[in-house]
Amino acid sequence: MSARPIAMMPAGRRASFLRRHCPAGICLPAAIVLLLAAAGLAAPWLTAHSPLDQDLLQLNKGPGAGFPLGTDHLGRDILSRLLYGARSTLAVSALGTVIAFAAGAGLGLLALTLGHWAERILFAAIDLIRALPGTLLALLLIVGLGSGSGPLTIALGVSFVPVVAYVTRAAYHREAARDYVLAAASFGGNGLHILSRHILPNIAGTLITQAAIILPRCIVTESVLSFLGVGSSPDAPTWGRMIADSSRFIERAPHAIMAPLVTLVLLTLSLSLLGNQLRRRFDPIRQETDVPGPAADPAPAAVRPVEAGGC
Amino acid sequence: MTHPVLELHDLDIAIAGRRIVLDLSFAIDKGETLALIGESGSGKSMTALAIMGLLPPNAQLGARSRLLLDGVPLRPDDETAMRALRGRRMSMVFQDPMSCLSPFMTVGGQIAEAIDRAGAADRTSRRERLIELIELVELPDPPSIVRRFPHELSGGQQQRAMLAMALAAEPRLLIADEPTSALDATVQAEILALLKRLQARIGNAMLFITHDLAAAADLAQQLVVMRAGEAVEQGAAGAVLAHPKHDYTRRLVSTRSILRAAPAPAAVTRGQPAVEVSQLAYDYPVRRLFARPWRALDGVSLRIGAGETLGILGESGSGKSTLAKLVSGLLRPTSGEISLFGAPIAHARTIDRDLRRRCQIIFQNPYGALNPRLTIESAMREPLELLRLSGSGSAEKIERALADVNLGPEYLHRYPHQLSGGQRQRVCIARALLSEPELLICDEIVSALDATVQMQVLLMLKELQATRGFAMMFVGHDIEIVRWISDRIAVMHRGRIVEQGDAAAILTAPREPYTRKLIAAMLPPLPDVTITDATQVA
Amino acid sequence: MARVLSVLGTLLRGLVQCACIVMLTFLLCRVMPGDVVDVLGLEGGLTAEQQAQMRHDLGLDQPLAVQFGDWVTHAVAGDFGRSIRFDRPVMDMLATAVPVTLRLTVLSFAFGLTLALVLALAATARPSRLFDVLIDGVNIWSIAVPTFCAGVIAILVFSIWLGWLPVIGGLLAPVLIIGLDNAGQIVKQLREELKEAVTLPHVRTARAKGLSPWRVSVFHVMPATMGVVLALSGLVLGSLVAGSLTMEVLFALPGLGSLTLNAIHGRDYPVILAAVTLISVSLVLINTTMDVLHRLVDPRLA
Amino acid sequence: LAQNARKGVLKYATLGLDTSDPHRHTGSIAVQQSYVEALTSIAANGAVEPFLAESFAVSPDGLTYTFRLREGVRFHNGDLLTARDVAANFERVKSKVKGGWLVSALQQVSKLETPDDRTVVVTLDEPFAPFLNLLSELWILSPKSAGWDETISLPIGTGPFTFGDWQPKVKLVTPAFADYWKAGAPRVEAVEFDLRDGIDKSLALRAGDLHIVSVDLQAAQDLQKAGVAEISGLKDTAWYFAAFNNRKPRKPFDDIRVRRALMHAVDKAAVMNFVGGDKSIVTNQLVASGNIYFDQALHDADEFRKPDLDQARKLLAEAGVTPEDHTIEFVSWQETHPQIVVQMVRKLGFKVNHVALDDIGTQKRLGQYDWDMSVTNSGPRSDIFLRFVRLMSDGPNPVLWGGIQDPELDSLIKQAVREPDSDKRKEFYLQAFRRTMEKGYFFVLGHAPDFIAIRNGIKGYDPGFTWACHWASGGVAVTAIDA
Ligand SMILES: Nc1ncnc2c1ncn2[C@@H]1O[C@H](COP(=O)(O)OP(=O)(O)OP(=O)(O)O)[C@@H](O)[C@H]1O
Ligand SMILES: Nc1ncnc2c1ncn2[C@@H]1O[C@H](COP(=O)(O)OP(=O)(O)OP(=O)(O)O)[C@@H](O)[C@H]1O
Ligand SMILES: [Mg+2]
Ligand SMILES: [Mg+2]
Repeated sequence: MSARPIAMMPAGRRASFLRRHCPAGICLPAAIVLLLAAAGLAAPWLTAHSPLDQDLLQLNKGPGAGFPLGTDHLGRDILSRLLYGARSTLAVSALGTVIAFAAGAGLGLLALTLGHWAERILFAAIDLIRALPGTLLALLLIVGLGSGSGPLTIALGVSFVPVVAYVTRAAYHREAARDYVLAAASFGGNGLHILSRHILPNIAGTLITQAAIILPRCIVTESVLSFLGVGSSPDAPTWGRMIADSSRFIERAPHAIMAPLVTLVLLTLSLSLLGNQLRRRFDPIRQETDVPGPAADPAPAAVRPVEAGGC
Repeated sequence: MTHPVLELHDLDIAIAGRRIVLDLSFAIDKGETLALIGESGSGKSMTALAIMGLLPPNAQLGARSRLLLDGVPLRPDDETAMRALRGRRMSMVFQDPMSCLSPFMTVGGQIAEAIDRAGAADRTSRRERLIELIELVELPDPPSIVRRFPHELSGGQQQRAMLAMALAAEPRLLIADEPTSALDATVQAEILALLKRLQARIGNAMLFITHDLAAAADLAQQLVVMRAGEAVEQGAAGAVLAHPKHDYTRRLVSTRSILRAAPAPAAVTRGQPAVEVSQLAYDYPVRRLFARPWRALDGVSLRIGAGETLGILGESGSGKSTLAKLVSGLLRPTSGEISLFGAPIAHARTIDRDLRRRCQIIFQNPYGALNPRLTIESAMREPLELLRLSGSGSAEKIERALADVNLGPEYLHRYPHQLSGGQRQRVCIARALLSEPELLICDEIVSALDATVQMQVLLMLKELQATRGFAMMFVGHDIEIVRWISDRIAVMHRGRIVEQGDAAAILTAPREPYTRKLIAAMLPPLPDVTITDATQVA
Repeated sequence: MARVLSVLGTLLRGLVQCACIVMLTFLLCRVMPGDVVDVLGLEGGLTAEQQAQMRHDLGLDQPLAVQFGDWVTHAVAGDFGRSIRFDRPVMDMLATAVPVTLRLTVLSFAFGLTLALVLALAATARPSRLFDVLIDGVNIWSIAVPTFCAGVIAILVFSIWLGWLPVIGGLLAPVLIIGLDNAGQIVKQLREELKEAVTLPHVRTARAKGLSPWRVSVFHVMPATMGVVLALSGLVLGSLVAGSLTMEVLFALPGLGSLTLNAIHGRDYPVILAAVTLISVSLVLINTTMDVLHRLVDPRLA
Repeated sequence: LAQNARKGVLKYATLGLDTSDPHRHTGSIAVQQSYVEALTSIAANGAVEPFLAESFAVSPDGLTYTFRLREGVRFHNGDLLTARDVAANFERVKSKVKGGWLVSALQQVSKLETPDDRTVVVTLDEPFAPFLNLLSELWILSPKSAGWDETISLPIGTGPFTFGDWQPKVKLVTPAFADYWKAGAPRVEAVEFDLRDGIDKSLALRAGDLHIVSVDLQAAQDLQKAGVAEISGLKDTAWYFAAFNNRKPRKPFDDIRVRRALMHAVDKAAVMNFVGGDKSIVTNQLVASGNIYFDQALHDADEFRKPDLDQARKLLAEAGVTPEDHTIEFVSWQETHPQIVVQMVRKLGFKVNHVALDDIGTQKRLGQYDWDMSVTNSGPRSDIFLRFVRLMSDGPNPVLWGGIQDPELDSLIKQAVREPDSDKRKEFYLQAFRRTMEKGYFFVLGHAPDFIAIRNGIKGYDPGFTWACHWASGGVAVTAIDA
């Protein structure tokens, strides 16, 4: 159908090792994500300022000497807040994503493997969460559980559980209907074996793409919660908090909001590219072997490789 | 009337730089039928689409290619010009009626669209024409058919509706792209007969695409045999079939002939039967509240002796695969009993490993039966590990099994997508035979394969059965194939077994009306040709 | 008949869900620190005894189960009680808030869906780099840019610098912003879906009949994508039901979102519960409606 | 004249409105004055001025108050205001209302007499100095107001505007009252109070959607720079302070030396400058200079005027405290300036766990007394007593000050309250305040006015002493919109 598999590439073309194993589509976004994470870890060495130090004589100053990205409304160095912020922001959002996946994908897969009833019960529970819009749910949870990064992370994670669970379920059912799963079952493979050997590797691509979307959305949700007054602790240098706080000073100090916003957009873009690429990487074969499922299988010819026949 | 209706000169089609069709030339006269046959992927459909101007956007036509309709050049890449011809001068019937009819519109609506296109004057005349067309394609009860949606029609009725659409304009050229290959044998025969009658009435030229030699022989005056985009042989139908020159055509012809000579039935050993099934029923569970469960099987009883082959014959959706899954323990029946080698499994919570080893199943679709992420070796290793048969010798075992299905060790490290369909199906067979089962369940294992490849696989299977002596449950819908391979046959219809008995007896003297209809629909045999011996095919 | 029953079944399930949600919310309300008496005492007008007395009068010192039972009995009878904070019937407060959110929701949904459809259709009809970039841009925007940022910028530019729009209560800016956000959430999937839909066999059949391109797209391509469009619509509408919280706050729209937020901050339990009930019931209704619509559009599902 | 001169709708946004029953208010009071008035009001200089009472007299023993009602005052329903109406309001608050400042004041009233239609005589059990000031918040309503016996849902007052359409947390519209007693007032057709939280009032003012708004310093500066509004401030300042947990203090923050050390670390001038700019005042007292309760000598002796880290470290060493070993549980509202204090305290080496909560969250958390330090502030009040009462053991809502429980302090405040003589009273209050400083219960950082921005074109409005939008000598009744 669409792209031909690698096997069909003209034999003459030779790509360099790096090109072949790490094309720009993966390298560049991966480098950006890693760079941001590394910057967070290396923050103390990259900037002389503490993210908390205030210079009350230099409020909302634009970029200049001493403060490469300027200062915020409390005279704090934006660069160092951005760098130190990478730590907490990535940590909270990654943890939130992990929670969403642990509950949504982990529990989801467990229930799906256990069978019809477990699936029904779990998804009834998840539907409960789904019956409230995510932000509202997170808000209720944080106010209920108390503020702080713990409840924040939990609230972020929980509010994304339904999305992950539903994507996982769809992917699972798509995969579970395939004949190789049945074949494994006919050899006596138990649920765990089928899950780990056949289903998980085949839905990993879908899950990765999903994760690449949810991670930045955690960051954005955190900033929304900060904006609504229930985010992380007030001086914590998270990007979300920075965006929310400086949105009040957007006219005086546009740089203060642009810095975290641009970083966030960059991260999102990279993650989304990376997600797409990784999925494609993960699934060089999928395009070709993706048969619609046993019931509707009228045109296997369309998915058949050309070099059929002969031996 | 000097020009043929359709002329093709040096048709070249390339998609993404890959040549799909090469230098194809032919012409069809008024009232004449040309059959295009060839293996899957040989470019038959692309040729048809090129004529209609419906090639996919990334396809390119060769510079030298010339297509003429009634002597007037066609410009397939000019959408506006082509649109003017479609549905008026030429129309097309596609392979799979279910997916080619819009599920969102009533049948009447879709035919009416075509009538409008052909230029209907007013409401009443359009309505009259609609009824007329529906009667023309011999659909029952036109007023009710008009209001139905495609999914409310049977496959044959859907194909008739497609035909009605295509005939709305009484086109000069009718292209039929495998119009019957998705249909049951009974329906197939009716549709072919209908095409013949319609052509006699309207006098259209017809391009008939098929991979079924018998159908081509039945319908066409001219034959073009394609392979990998090239016409390997073309000429008058009778002549080509009687004296196939090209090796490929010969193989195609011989395949059919082999099937007609059924091998001697296997010696059925007395003793414990491999499978005994009684009063089996199965309901597919529902996902929605208040919906009634779907009864896919009802009151099925059968028995397969050791070393015996039971063929299961039935149309699509009759419950064949469900039965196969139940017998192999992949599903648990709603009621009834199944015993494998004397052990009841119908209500067992787990099936013990030894039983699993003794009974293996192979699936219809070779593309879905192998995990795309596992190499052939790891795919083959899986049953050994799961059935606790792996040991120091398992590598050799796997190699030997592959050799048994004529695949060399170089395939071990390939991924499924690097194999052809036939090769994959052979891997599946090898994998199933690794555990030396005493019962092999084959669920339409050759339906998805090319005619020539089909034969290779079938011959090989028969040979393996002869040496290993396993019993077999062979599910299929091709009567000739099932008859060829089976000792006994059970005919299924709507979840029930309507008739079962000795293979030869069932086909020569069917008792039930449904079975009789099935047999009657078989196409007349091809004219006798010199048959090369069976081994040459593989 | 079977169709009606199955719709009823979906609804019933949804209602059970709502009941559970409300119960959970009730519990969450009670673990929230502080109660309405604290709110009233905030400015320092209440001594400890006065507060205790007030709690007693409001029934806040009763066991949770009793309070919940009380609330449910009344709610079932359609009486959502009075706001403890403002001492007004909750129904009145909902009645003023709902139309605001409804207007915001309907308008921004319409805008978002239209934008997404237009973009996706255009990209399908004339595949070009520009449209792909546009679609990706909108998509990334909706993932990475919080709506309130866009809102603040819009206020600055359109209300302050250009003086075109009012800061308070104006609908245009929030509708555009939420709409764009929603479009971003669905446009990509829509595009993929359309891409696939134009290659569907029955679309090819329609073309083979020589139908005009618009007839093909409207009667053959569109219905095929309806399932996905409806599912996505349900998703987007669902997130809109609470009004876009931040937009309502930022643009001072007195809708359901602001009402809920204020009630949470003011620990106004009857209002929180009523709002959450309303929101979850509407979500269930939306989901059911989408389900029913899908069945109407696709005769195979009937 | 009055009819024709009324023009435009004044859009006003400072504080919110909690209840339609003016007697039941427990806190924010900035809206209800437009439709209900009291016997007295507080003038811009903080003095009590006659309002519905055209004059009043206090007996020398401070027990009997005689009010002479203004003539010709009409309720919004057209009834004339009579002494009986006033008495009924006193009765209602005394018997029906459970919370609020006035309740305890009115408990002291032993006798209410109405010798004639325009005279009300109130007799107290014992002297209660804040009485006249507090009466400025005892709104006089017609007993015919709907809900009089329970909760008044439609207040009928005597104010220049009538209670119109109210949407809680959204808006209140008060149309002008044609028969208002003061000639020529009101001068606008209606006042629309914007009651929404969270909106950016300064932007709305710039866009012309609001006329009079409360803003913070930064927004005030922006507005001034943009030249769209005049910035003014409430005449009574808000006071900012750092308090310690006094009810259940944790070690080592129960040690006065540690508390003082922490205060030495704080640069009060920097904090106050951030909050109030050049309008801020750095002092150590509950009131700002100019107020009669301000004590210059005490002010001059403020040892915390300048930060002194050396002194702080010395004190910590004396107390044997290594700051690095301790985490200060620090609670505040979601405001910015506490973050500044937190950062200054960190400089000593303490770790700080700063929790910034919404209003109620803070309230609740402070009430749990599981924290060490907090920075909050308290706004203008009609009487100094309302500042001191919060420091009393059984005072209302004492959590902001760490729940002080000090009988000695209580009795000093009580003596002040009972003292009719103003000089002596001042002395008692001063003693009480000194005691809080000695004990280190809390430390005042300074004062700053709450800023009010008045859009260009609004005439006749200057903020009063408290948040009230209307008082005898000023407010929305005399405000006009210039076309
Ligand atoms: N859209 C497409 N893009 C790229 N390659 C295509 C596309 N459609 C078909 N092909 C390739 O073109 C070749 C010819 O396909 P075509 O559909 O004409 O085969 P066919 O002879 O009709 O086979 P069948 O009997 O299975 O229908 C095949 O190799 C197929 O893989
Ligand atoms: N998972 C399922 N859930 C519900 N119904 C199903 C399911 N699988 C199959 N069916 C239905 O059960 C009936 C029997 O299906 P089955 O797959 O056994 O048919 P079959 O005879 O193998 O057909 P084919 O020749 O097309 O493979 C069909 O009507 C089918 O629609
Ligand atoms: Mg084809
Ligand atoms: Mg089947």
